[in-house]
Formats: sequence, C-alpha cells, structure tokens
Amino acid sequence: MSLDNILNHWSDYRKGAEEGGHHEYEHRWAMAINLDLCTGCNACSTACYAENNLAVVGKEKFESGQAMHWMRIERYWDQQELEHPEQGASFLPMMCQQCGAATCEPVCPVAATYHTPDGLNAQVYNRCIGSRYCSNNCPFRVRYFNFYSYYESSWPEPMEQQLNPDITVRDKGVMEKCTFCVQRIRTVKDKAFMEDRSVKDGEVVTACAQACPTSAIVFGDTMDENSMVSKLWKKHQVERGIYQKTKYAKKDTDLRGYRIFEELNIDPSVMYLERVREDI
Amino acid sequence: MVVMNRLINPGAGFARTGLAGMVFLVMLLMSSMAMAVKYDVVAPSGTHKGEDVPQPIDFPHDIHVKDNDINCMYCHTYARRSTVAGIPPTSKCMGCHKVIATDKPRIQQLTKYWENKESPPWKKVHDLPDFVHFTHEKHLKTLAFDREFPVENIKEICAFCHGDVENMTVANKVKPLNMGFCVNCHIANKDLGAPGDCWKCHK
Amino acid sequence: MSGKMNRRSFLKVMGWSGAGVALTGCDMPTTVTLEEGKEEVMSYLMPEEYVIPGVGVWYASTCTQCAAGCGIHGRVREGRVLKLEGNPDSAVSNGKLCMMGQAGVQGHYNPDRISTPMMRSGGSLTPVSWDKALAMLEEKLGAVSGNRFAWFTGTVSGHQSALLTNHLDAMGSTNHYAHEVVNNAVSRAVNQDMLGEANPRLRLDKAKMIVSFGADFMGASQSPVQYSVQYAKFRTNKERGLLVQIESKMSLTGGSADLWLAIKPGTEAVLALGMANLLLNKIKLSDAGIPSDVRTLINSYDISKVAKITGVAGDRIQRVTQLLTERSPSLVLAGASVEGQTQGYATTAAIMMLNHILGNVGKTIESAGDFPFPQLMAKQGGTADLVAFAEAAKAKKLDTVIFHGSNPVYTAPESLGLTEAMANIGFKVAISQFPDETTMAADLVLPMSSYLEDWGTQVPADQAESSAIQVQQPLMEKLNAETKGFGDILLTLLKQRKKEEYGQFEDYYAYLRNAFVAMPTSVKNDAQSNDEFWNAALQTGVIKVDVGAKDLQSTVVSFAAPVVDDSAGLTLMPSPRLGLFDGRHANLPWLQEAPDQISKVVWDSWAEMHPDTAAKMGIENLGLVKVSSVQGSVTLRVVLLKGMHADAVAIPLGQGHEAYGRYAKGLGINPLHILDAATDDKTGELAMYSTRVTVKRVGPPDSLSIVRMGTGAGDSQVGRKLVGTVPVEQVRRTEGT
Amino acid sequence: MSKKRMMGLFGDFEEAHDAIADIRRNEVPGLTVDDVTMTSPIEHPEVEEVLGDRPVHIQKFTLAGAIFGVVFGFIFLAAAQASFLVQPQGGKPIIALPSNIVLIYEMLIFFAVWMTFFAFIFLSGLLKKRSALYSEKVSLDQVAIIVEIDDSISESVKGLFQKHKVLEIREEAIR
Amino acid sequence: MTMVTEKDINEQIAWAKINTDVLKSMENPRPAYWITLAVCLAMVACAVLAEYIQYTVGMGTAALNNPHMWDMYIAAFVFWIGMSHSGTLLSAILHLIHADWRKPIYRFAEAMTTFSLLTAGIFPMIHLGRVWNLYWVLPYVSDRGIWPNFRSPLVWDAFAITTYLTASMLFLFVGMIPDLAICRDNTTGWRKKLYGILALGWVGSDRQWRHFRKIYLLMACFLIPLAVSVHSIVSADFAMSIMPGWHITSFPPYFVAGALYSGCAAIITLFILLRYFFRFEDYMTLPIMEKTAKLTFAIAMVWTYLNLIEFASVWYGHDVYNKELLIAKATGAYAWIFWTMLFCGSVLPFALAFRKLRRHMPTMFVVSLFLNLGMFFERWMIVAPTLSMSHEPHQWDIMYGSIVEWAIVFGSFGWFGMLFLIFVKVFPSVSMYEVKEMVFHRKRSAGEEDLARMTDHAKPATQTTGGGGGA
Repeated sequence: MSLDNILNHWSDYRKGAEEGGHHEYEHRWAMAINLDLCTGCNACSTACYAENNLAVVGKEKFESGQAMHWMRIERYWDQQELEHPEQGASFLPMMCQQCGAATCEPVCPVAATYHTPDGLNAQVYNRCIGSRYCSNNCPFRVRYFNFYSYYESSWPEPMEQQLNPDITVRDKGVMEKCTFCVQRIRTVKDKAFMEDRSVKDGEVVTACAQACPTSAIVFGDTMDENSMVSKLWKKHQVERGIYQKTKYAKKDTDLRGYRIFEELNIDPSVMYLERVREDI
Repeated sequence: MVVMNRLINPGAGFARTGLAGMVFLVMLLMSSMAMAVKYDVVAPSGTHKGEDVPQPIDFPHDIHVKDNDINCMYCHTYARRSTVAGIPPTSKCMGCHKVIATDKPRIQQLTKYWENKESPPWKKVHDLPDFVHFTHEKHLKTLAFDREFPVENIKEICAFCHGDVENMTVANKVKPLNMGFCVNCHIANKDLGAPGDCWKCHK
Repeated sequence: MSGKMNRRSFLKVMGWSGAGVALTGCDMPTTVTLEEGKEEVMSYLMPEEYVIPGVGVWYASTCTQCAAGCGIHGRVREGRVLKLEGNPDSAVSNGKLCMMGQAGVQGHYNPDRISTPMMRSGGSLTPVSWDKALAMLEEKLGAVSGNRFAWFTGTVSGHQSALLTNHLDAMGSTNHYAHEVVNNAVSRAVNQDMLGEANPRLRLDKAKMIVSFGADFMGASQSPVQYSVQYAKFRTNKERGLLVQIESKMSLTGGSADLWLAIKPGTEAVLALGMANLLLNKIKLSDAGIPSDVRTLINSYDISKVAKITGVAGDRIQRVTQLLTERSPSLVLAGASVEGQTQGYATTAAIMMLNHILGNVGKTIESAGDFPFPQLMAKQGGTADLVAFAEAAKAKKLDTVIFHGSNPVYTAPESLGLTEAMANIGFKVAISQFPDETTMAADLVLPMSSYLEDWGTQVPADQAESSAIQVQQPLMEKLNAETKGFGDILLTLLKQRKKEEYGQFEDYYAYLRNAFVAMPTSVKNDAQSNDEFWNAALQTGVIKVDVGAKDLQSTVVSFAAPVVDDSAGLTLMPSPRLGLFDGRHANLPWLQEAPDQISKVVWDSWAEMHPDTAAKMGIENLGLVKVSSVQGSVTLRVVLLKGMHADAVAIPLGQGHEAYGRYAKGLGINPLHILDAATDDKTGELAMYSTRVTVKRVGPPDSLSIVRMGTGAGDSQVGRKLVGTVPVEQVRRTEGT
Repeated sequence: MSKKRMMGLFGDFEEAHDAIADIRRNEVPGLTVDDVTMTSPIEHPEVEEVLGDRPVHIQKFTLAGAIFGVVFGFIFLAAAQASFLVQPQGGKPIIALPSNIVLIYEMLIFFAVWMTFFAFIFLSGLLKKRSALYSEKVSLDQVAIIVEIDDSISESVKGLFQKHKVLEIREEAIR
Repeated sequence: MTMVTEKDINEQIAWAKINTDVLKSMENPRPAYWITLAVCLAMVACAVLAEYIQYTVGMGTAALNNPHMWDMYIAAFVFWIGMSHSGTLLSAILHLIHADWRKPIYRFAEAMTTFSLLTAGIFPMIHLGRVWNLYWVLPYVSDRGIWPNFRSPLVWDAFAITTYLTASMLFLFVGMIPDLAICRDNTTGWRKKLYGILALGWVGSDRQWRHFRKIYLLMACFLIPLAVSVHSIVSADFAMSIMPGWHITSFPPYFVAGALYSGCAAIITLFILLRYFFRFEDYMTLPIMEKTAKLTFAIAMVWTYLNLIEFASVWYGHDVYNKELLIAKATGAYAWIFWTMLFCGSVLPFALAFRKLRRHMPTMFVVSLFLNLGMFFERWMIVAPTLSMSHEPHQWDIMYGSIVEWAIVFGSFGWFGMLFLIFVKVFPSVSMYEVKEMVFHRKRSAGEEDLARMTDHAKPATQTTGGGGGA
C-alpha cells in the first residue's frame, strides 16, 4: 500500500539529478548540431512543419510573436571579436533542448510536462491547462502556445488530409514544443518491440535531421555507446549532467562542442559544434 | 523501465474506487487488499452501456465465433501486425459466402455490395480518441504470444476490452475504454511490463 | 519500401480508420467524448498484402518543385501522402530535401487548385466538361498553321519533353519557348563555347577552395540540395574547403562564406580580369589557350585600378588570388547576379577563364558525358525565350499558345509589354494546377494533376556525380477526378494529331511503361525481365544511366571589355530566394511562413539596403521607401543589412501576385515589373541585374514581420555564447582536419 | 417546588457588577454565582473576575487541528507523489521536501483555523434558540443578569436587583 | 502610539448614537454611493465583454506572445493579492499590539481583504488557457491516478489562496457576529431573518464573550503568519524560476512589504470614500486617518529600502543576465514605468510626512491613488521586463498589453468596488460593539467622569431607544 510504497522506495524517491536522477533511462535521445555546416536554409524548419502538424499563423500573428515554429533558425551578425559581415552570418537552429534538468518541468501545476524514461521532455497536450509557466521558465524560449484555434484557418479543406495521424493537432489553450519527433521514436520502438530487439542507431531520425541537406544535425541515443551522437559527444568532451560535473571534465577547452546556457545547470540534450571560419 | 514500474504505485490501485479524498485512509486499506493477490494477467475492470450501432449489415458475431468457432484474428487479421485490428476485406467474406448460406437475406445484401465492387460502410464501435496511441499488435504480443497463450482461445484476451463478442450479433461497446480503464489495467499488470509513461499512449 | 505492387490498387484513399485528424480534447471536454458508430471505418474490397492500415509506406517519386529534379520518397498512409523526404538512391537529392521540396504536399493539397476545365466566355472563365474543352482544343489546333502555334513552358525534361517535341512536330511548328527566371542560361552559353558542354559537372566536393561571384548555389540555384550536399563534403574534407563569396547582396551561400566581399554591382568582370592579371603576370601561370585580345585586356587591369573600380581592397584581391593557386584544385563560379548583366556573357566568360588559368577544368569541372537519350534531356529555360515570345506576340506572329509550368504574365517586366501583347494571341491554353496570372489570362484552362498524382520522368540537367532518369509516379489517387496529368494531356493532344501512332496507348501510364520496356538492355543492366525492370524502377525511383567517361578541354573565348556604368542611382537586384523561389511557391503557406534566411522577413516584400546608404537618404530600418526605375516604382519596407554593397538595393522575388490563390494574392510587390528590358548583347538573356533605381523615403518604420521585434535585439548575441566561432587553425589542431 | 429563571436589566454597568459581587458574597442564600449568567453589549473582562474563572478550551481544538494538518498533510502529499506516475521532473526528487514543507505549512493553518471556528461555535453555545428572557436592549447598551432560582428566594433576588437600580425584571418558569 | 493631543474619538458619543449612525449607513447613503456603484457595475460589464471575446477567440487577443506568456493578468493578480494584506495588518497585527484606534476602521479593511482576494482569485482563471480544467490543480483522488504537481508554485498558490480566503472570511465573519446580532435586533422583515441566521443566535452572554475573545486572538495569531506566507508564495511564482530579475532572494520580503504598502494606500482611499458616503465623520476621524497615513509612510520606507537592497544585490552580484536586465529596466523601453514606480512608491509618500497634508482629505485621496498606481507599476515591472529580455536575445520584445486585457484589468477594479460597496451597504462597515468598547475603556482609562455621570448619560439613551426598539 502507499505507505509501504513510500517507505520501501524512500531512497529512490529522494534521488535527484545529482545522484543521476530517479530514472533508469531506457534511452537518452540527444543531438549534435554542427554549426559549421548549417547554412540556415530552413529545410529543417519546414520539415518540422510537415511532420508535426504545425499551424501556419499568418502575417499578423507572426508579427505579434505568436508563430508556432518548433524549429526556428536564428540569425546573428556579431561573433566574438570577429568583423561583420566579412565572415557571413551566424545561423543557429533552435529547438527544444530536452534538458535533463529541465526548468519547465517542475513548474507545471498539473504535471503536463515531465521527463520520460527516454530522457525526453514530454508535453502531454491533453493534460495541459495553459498556465504557460513552463514557457516563462524556459531560457531558450522554445515552447509555443496555441493562442488561437488554428484548425480551420491553417488547414482549409483539403489540406487537413496532409495532417500526420501519428500526432494530434493542438487546439487553443495548449502549450506545445519540439518532441524530438516522438512519434517516429514511438513507431521504431514498437517495431523493435515486436521483433524482440533493441533500437539500432540511425533507426530513428527526426524530421529535421533527415531533411538537413548538409547533414549538420545528428540524432541518436547517448546511452548507446556506439551511436554516432555519443561518439561525437565523447569526441568533444561534452558530458550529460549539470555544470559542476562537466565544467572540469572538458580537458581540451579548444574543442568545438558546447551546450548553450550550460551555466544554468539545465543539462541540455543538444550539443552544438562551433562554427569554423578561416581568417584570410 | 524497472524503476518507472516501481513508480507506478500499487497504491494507485485505490484510485479505482474513485471516492472522495476524505476517505483517504480507507482507500489505502482497500488498495492494499487489491494488491495482495498476484495475478498473471489482471483483466481490466469496468463496464459500459454502449448504445446499439446500426451497421449496414447486422453482422452476427455469435454465429461466426460461437457456432462456427472462427478465430477472431481470422477476420480481424491486422490485429497482430498493426495498431488497428482492421475490418476484413469484403473478398474475405465472399470467400466463404459464395457458397455458404447464400439464401440468407444478409448474405444477399453482402453479395450485392460485392457485385457493385464496393465494401459495406461499416461503422466504428470501439473508437478511441484521436490523441491516443493504442497498438493491438503490442497488446497481443504481450498478453498472448509471449505467454504462449493458446491462440485458439485468443477471444478471451480480446474480451478484456471488447467484452464477450461471441454472444453478440452486432458488436457493442461494453467496456468504458477510458483512461482510468487503461491506467488501472496497466498498473495491475506492471509485472508484464505495462508501461506507466504518459507518452506511451498520449500523442 | 515494399516490393512488387499493383499500381492501381494501393492508390485508393481509405477511410480515416485509425488515421483520423487528431484534435486534442482542448475544447470543452464534451468534444473528447466519443459516440460509437459516428465514424466510418473503410475496409478494402480486396486485401493488399503490402498495405496495412495504420502503417505508413514509403514510395519513390521525383520532385518538380523546381527544375532540379530531386528524387523523393513519399510517406503514404491509408492512401494519403503525408510527408516527403529525399530519396537516398537519387544522386541529385542524396536522401535530402530542401524546404521547397518539403512543401510540395501543400501544393498537392492546396485549397486553391483548379478543379475543372474552364473556358473563357463573355470575358470570364466558366467551367466546362473535358469533352467540350478537348473538342474546342482540337478544333483550334486544327485551324492553326505551323509556326503560328507555340508551346510556352518552364524547363521540361524526360518523356514529357519528348512527347512535347513530337507534338510540335505534329503541329509543324518549331516554337517552343522555355522560360525560367532562375536560370543559368548565360553560363550554359559560355560553357558551350569554352568547354563544348552546356552543363558540365561541377564538383564542389573535390575543390579545396571556391570563389563564387554571386553564385548562390545553395540558395535559389539550379540544384540547391545537390550543391548543399556537395558543400557539406567540401567543408568536411580532410583539408577543410575555403569559401570566398564575392557579391553585392549577401545570398544564402554568402552567409556561410569564410570571406564575404561586397563588390560594386557590374564590376565583377573587372575583378576577374584583375585576378587573371595577378595570376598571369605576378604568379606567372601559363597563359596557354588565351586569345591575344583577351591577354592584352587582362594586362590593362592592374591591381590598383581594379581595386578602385570594384571597391574591393587590393590586398584582399591579392590574398584571394594567392590562395587560389595554393589551394588547387579550386573552383570559380559565376552566379545569377553576374550573368544577369548587360555584359553577362563577357563577365561570365572572364570569370570562367579563371578556371582555365587555374587548371580546374577536368579536376573540379568534369564532363557530363554523352547522355544516351538526347530526346529525354531537359529543355532548360531562360529569359531570352521570354523576350522572344514577347516580340513574337507583339508582332502578332502567334495564334495559339499552350502555357504550362511557367507564369510569364507575372515574371515578365512590364517594359516587355507582354501583358498587352497577350491580347494579340488568338487562343491561349493554360495547362495549370493553380489560378496564377497567366492561367487567368488564358482562354482555355486545363486542370492539371499535381506531381504527386502524376506519372512522368525527369532528367535533371545538373547531375554532378552520375547520370540518371528520375521516375515520377503517383503517390495517391487524384484528389479531384477532373484533373489530368500533364503527360496524359500531351498524349491526348498527340492522339488528336497522330491517332495511328499513339492510339495504342490507353493513357500516359501505358505509354511510359512501354517506353521503359523499350529501353536498351544496357540501361536495364540486362538479366532482368521487363516487369522486374519496371518494378525496380518504380521502387528505387531512379534509372541509372551509364554515360561513359570523357575528359574536358577548355579554350578561352574572347569577350568584350567590361564597361562600368557609373551613372547615378543604385542597382536593383531582384534576388530570388530559396523558398518562394521566382514566385511559383508564393501559394504555399509553409514557405510564406518560413523567415527569409538572411533578413528574417515573412509573408511580405521588403527592400535590402546598406545602413550607410540609407543614412545618407535619411531612411530608417523598417521604414517605408519608394523604389523607382524608369519603368515604374514600388513602395515597400526597407531592411538595413550590412551584407549589402552601398550601391545596391535588393528586392527579393516571390510576392506581388495579383492572382494565384488565397495565400499569394495581394501580398507585397513584384520587383520584376519595374525592370528594364535590357538584354545581354550576346545571348539575348534579360539583364535582370542591370536596372538603375532611385530610393526615396516615404514613411516611418513600422512592424515588418521580422522574427525579432521592438527592442532591436535579435541581430546580436548580446555577449551570450549562442553561436560560437573558432578559427580554422584551432580546429586543425584539435580535430586534425 | 418549581424553579424559575429571572433576568434583571441594568443600565449601569457598575451596579450590575456590584449585584453580581453581592451574589458572590452569598447575600441571597441559595443563590451562588454559578447560577448567574451575564449578557452584555461589549465584552467585560473586569466583570468576569467577579463571576469567577470559567475556563475556555478552544485552543486545545486549535492545537488538534494544527497537528492533524501537519500529519495528514505530509502523508497525503508523500503518498500522492509516490503514487503519481510522472513525477520525474527537472531532475528533482519524486518526493520533494521543500515544496511539501510549504504545502504542509498551509495545511496546518487551514485545518487549525477551521477547528478553531467549529470549536467556537459549539463551546460558546451558539446556534441555540434565544430564550424569552433575551432583551434587545442588551445589544444596545444594557447589561442583563440572568439567574436560575427557586420560587422561594425570588423575592429576595428581586430585592437585590432593586437595590442595584435594576431597570426591568423578567421571569420565566423552567419546566 | 499616537502623538496627537486631540482624541481619536469623542468619548462622549452616546452608544445609541453609534447604533443609529451605523445602522443608518445601511439605510440611506449619500447619492455619491449609488453613482460609484453604477460606475463599478459599468466597468464590470466591460470586463465581462472583453473576457467573452478572449474566451471565444483565444488568449492571443490579450497581446500575449512568445516571450510574454504572462502579462497584465499576473501583474493584476499580484496587485490584488497584495491589496488583501491591509485587512490582516490592521485587524490582526494592530489587534495584537492593542492599538485600539483600529476599531472604527478595521471592519472595512477586513472586507477589503476578502474581496480583493476574490478579485485576485479570478485572474488565474482569466489567465488560464483552458480554464474549464482549472480543477486539475486541486489534489482530488481520480480514477486516472494522476495528481497536480506539488512542486509547482502555482499549486502552492492554489493552496495558499484557498487557506487565506477561508481564514480571512472566517475572521471577518466571527468579528461581525455581535454586530449582526445588533442588526438582527434593530431590523424587521427578511433582513431580520438574514441577520438572525448570520448572528448564529448571539446573545452576548459572558460565556460567548469569553470564547469570542479567545477565538479572535487565535485567529489573529494565525492570520499574520498566513498573510506573510501567502505573499511569499506568490513571490515564489517568480523567485522559484531561473529567469533574470525573478530569481532573487529578497523577493518574498519585498513582496510582503509591497503588499502591506498597497493595502494601506487602499485603506486610505476607502477610508475617505466611506467617511463621505456614510457620513462617518464621528468615527473615521482625522487622528485615525493620520495614524493610518503614518503607518503607510513607515511601510513605504521599508518598501523603498527593500527595493534598494534588491538593486544593490543585483548590481554587486555576478549574474550578468540579471545586471543587464536591471540596466535595461532603468534605461530601456520600460524606463518611464520604472521611474514612475519609484517616484510614486518612494518619493510621493513623503507627502504623508506633513501634518497639513495628512489632514487634507482631497490631497490624501489623490496621493493614495497615486501610491496604488505606483504599486501597480511595480507589479508590471516585475512581470514584463524579465519576459521581454530574458536569456534568449532572439526572442526579445516589449509588452504594453492590448485593449482586451486592459479592459479586464480595469474591470477588476470595478468588480472589487462592486463587491465592496454592496458589502458596506448590507453589513455594518463600522464595528459598533468595538467602538462602544473603545469609548467605554477610553472613558475609564481617562477617568475623567465618575460612574454616576456615565450612567446618567446612559439612561436617557435607554429611554430613547427603549421606546422604538426596532428603529
């Protein structure tokens, strides 16, 4: 009974991220994005629209900052001690970083967002009551709220036939965000389950990673030692975990791998590789 | 999954009673009793009074399943291969009914459809909300195939969620098939690896 | 990918069983509750062993969103195509797909598609039956004689191209106008003269350094996906490739350059000659194969003079030239902004000459070999045909014209007077999917199936690694039974002319299958039966074609000395953007909603200027300006970007449609309309980048839909490490690349 | 030998005070101060010492409520958290004490306050029908002294009241 | 406590007069009362319309966008919660420290507490994307075995506000019981019934009074820590996040101070209004006003201090984001709000330091309004800039709200006003029995007159009221 449950598993229930959290993770999906290859072409963003039933909001709403692009390309002109525009622009594909110690999760009043055993930062649309606290507490500002009901406006007959049946169309009043294409993960995992095997590396590919013409985005499972992603993370000496742990782990600080806002101790699942420029 | 399963609190079994929070301690007790017994598979509980669904042809399940002892998966062939169980293609019906019981009015109805090269517009009876990801194949694998459950008795497994169809003519919804129904079954069968993760089902 | 399949069957759109449009119960809870028996569940008539309800299947086809012809995979579930992805078997797309390709489904499911044939009666288009339409067509085509009939298309290739040619022959006409705004016609001409091949294979991946004169090869170019894939290799090679972009408006490619140099518009030739000068006279490379007149021309451009004219720092030029010799093989490219000048041919030739001098020909520029089916090769469009067409129309030389895959009424500069001239054409037929400007001006409109419902083949003009025929097959049954595939329409037209020859083919599918079967065994790589070959072709979506190796020789052609236009005013750059492209994708909401890669604007037109220039004219960022040329003027918002040359003002293409459906109509302006009709004297291509304009401030700033707003941040990282940048030396040390 | 209840209304608080003091001094045999109830428009701490100490027990209920709040609070929260499937959040423990402490604190006050209130209602004999002896003047500015006596001594009590300038005397029999 | 020579209240005032005056306030206020009530109702009407639009069209109508997921609604929410602390302050704290000058004015202060809480409680609902699921925030046993997330400060809010609302309502009610008995005794018809029920059969026996004194003390003791905890928890909504400008240690005390501050300012406003509406010059006297004003001034200074502390700690801390934000507040697009807030909050209160101004009702009225304006701006400055300029520069923006949400925010004032005005009309807004006590004890302590005189004084009153009991 519950009291037993509490007493028996007390130590488990009292374990925080510092002790490796309370999960025995099945997977820890993660990304490595090579900014040197990103040309800012928007293919990933559009692929995301196609895969995830993202609403098109139109001019006015986009102007007032109500766009729904889960995957957005940020374009910056300035770079540390580099002269603009001599070395072009800096493009940054920004999507939900699926933080290990996500700040959006603990603040949700109804636990609509939580951490899955896949190391994903889940958003259960049906549970969401739209308090929007999660988005306020997200340093990346990658959570998007359905300020209006877009169903009629965004998918006029017969466009609704394009909608991906594997994920819902969110109605007004619900928070949504990048899910690392959870429906693809789900399908592959179901397949693997039916075949009594584990998921292979490269079997799951998110829509953005799949579309990227320069293959700047690499997606995979960091718990799988031999996956492309974990190799990249290892190569660049970026570790899962919070700042205190990783800060000293990086022996060669000249390596390109880094996680944005590392200092906030949120353990993002996306590693970026610095963009390279040749000074001539 | 291990710890996640432990997180599925046996105590949440009490939720099944669905009483108000004031009788909290009472429910702790009841839940403890509920968990005392160890099932191999715990059948989901709960009933539902579904209204009769008018079908283009009122298909007699009882005749097929009870009298003729046809396996569910003979017709609902996609159940073990896909998320949906699927409705048998008309050709399958005709396979038998070209010769069998051709004099019956229902069969003649069917034959008419067949000759017009169209399939009857069946109506959905067991319909889940569109935000739910439910896979027949995984449930069948876990509940039947992995446990070497005799396939000829597969209807007992189907009955978990579809009721005893063998005694219905036109199928009728007799289980609530709501979240509580699913969750509590998952909690009870956690030893079979029933996941407790929202995102397993919510999409 | 499932194996054998009977084409007809799987296309059938099933009911929504298990595939319903999934709305969350986000409205009042009542909407979540289900009522049994309200939803229908469709069952098959016959079982299809490879189609399982609830399971998506991928089928191969070919993208026609631009002329590149990428191979694609389409995810089909319950008979509906849901998502497009690149086809790994295709050397053009390499399993990748650009934003335009991704948005193809929106073209297919577009609510504004034409659903029935329409005929002009009493000034307005009214729906008619196909029979009536075809009868009308037969009668009109019967009446017209020889060259008074013409086809006006975009780039066409594959069996459609072959059929089209046959139809022209049958009509006894030679008038096939192929028009593309985004084209490389001038380069093709230069290549033809220099290398004897119009479309040699550009191997970006083999180059150690690329100097691009305004070639936006990763943006709106001939084959963006292909070149992006090559670019990735070029960057990740053992020795990281070095990209130098020289242009007047920063393009998408320019955004990724190691060194981006702003050059005075129209002086690229001078710079090229200057670099040639350095290479020959300073670095002493051999000048073999360079005509004497060109040699003397080169000598006359010493570095200081060049720097003065082009506005590019002399030491920069020297450094780049130096590196070109060190990083061999290199590759020098000329892009649209170079070709589209009054001296386009000369400039392009001067730039291509650098490849000759640097000995890149044969290394990074390879021969495309001999394609065994010349009749299938792409008939690539340009703007010369547009001009020619306008002339012909004005001269009342045309009675009947069939338009397809191109929108001249929208793309033609008003100075060509095409809009008026259209009236001179007695009978205008438009085979079209959308009610675009040209279609609206037509007398007979034939509704065309989308490329996801249609049969066909494509032979991409730019195939860098290997040559292949791309197969295009339907991914689902027609959304609207009234529409017909382009191939089918062509076949019908031909049946009207040559019953005996084409009567045997029930439809285009039959024709195509027959044509495939008839292919030589070399292509079929023998052994296979016809069915196997056919199925394999449909399965992989590509038919690899062996074109044999051939080495490339280059000879420099002599070209005119560059003339620099120093007249007052700014040069207008009507730059196409990856996304809306030349305006053909303005009706796809995803692409409208995708911010422009450089200026981050959505759903609108805007002008780009250099802050300094703007400051001189008292123009603020996002202010309203009037851009006027001799031909006319447009009023729009201005975005100030440092990635511009001070003498240039850029207006991206794509907006300003007067028709073309709910998403495109009435948004922004169309810069093409205010262009001069000036043409390149050698090739006759429109000199789109030579129009001089003046800019005047007319209004204060206002919110333009730029992703960043208000605070004026968003251009700057404000000291955060969002995008880190490291010098290449550091990477060499740590990663050894 | 019937008993009756007698009420005297006093306009003068001091007189009323003295009257009770007299009763306390047993000036009327057979009438003790315990039989006296005083009703007044305002609270009179000073009168109460004359009435002798009559204990108040609300605070005990308050304490009980508070303790229940804490215990129930913790068990309830911990059990709920432990039984909730998706508590893994932000790398925080499943049973997060800091937040629980906050909530338990609120629950403490919540239950304590309610207990106090109910205790007040019952202990102070509210929710009863008012006896006929209640005078509306009490809610204005007069003090009433109500005594339960035998008929035998009613006269002497009346006398006592009169001595202290009573304004009005009412009586009712107790059945 | 007080330095003024004149008396807080005239001890000679007859108890009967107290009754009649207060009861009269429930009969015929000045016309101004009705006008104000009408205005309030109109404002509510607007708000309802706006809310209808927002509910049907979507939250987007409220100028919310990606960086600004919260906005005026939350600002207003914090504002109203803050407002509610005045009642507690006046009745509970001053009760514990035996400052009996609170007695004539604490009743409406407590009413303020209750109704501003009711107003505040509405905002989370207006603010919520799917308000019909609000009950998911409450911990109820469900068939699905799911619970609210007890880690979320929003759930803490739900708990805290419920507790605070119950507690303060009970406090208000309990304190009112003897007065309700008075009303019961002096009214007829349905009102008599109503008050009769509410009075719970109060007769004023010594037993009741003894328990009454105890419960009043106990509740006061609970209310003070509760009030503090409530606003600390509200501040937790911000302090528990990682956002620059929110994640600040000094937030809880800062919020509490701000709350008391706005509460006191509001009390001054309502003090003046009621005094005019119901002709309460005899009870809501200048000296009491002065005391309130002084109290406000003191709290204003505390608030100022905490403000400075916050700036200082941010300034010397090494949190670059925080520092950047502070500078942006003072110089950026929000500068005018920032400086108005500081002026109204820290400079304007000095007006309360002057006796002449303190005693000049119109001035006090205007000043108190401006103090509240400053307090509202404070809340705005807490909510908006952080969202506008957080970590992600790509998403920076400014927020000024939309018509819809301004309509609702203003409407909330109307809503509060409506509830409050109806209350003071239906229930005695001055505590009669406590004023009597005040008079009584003051007189004894003053010891000016002997008891005889007092009773003489009391007698005629008896006759007068004794005649027409139910006047």
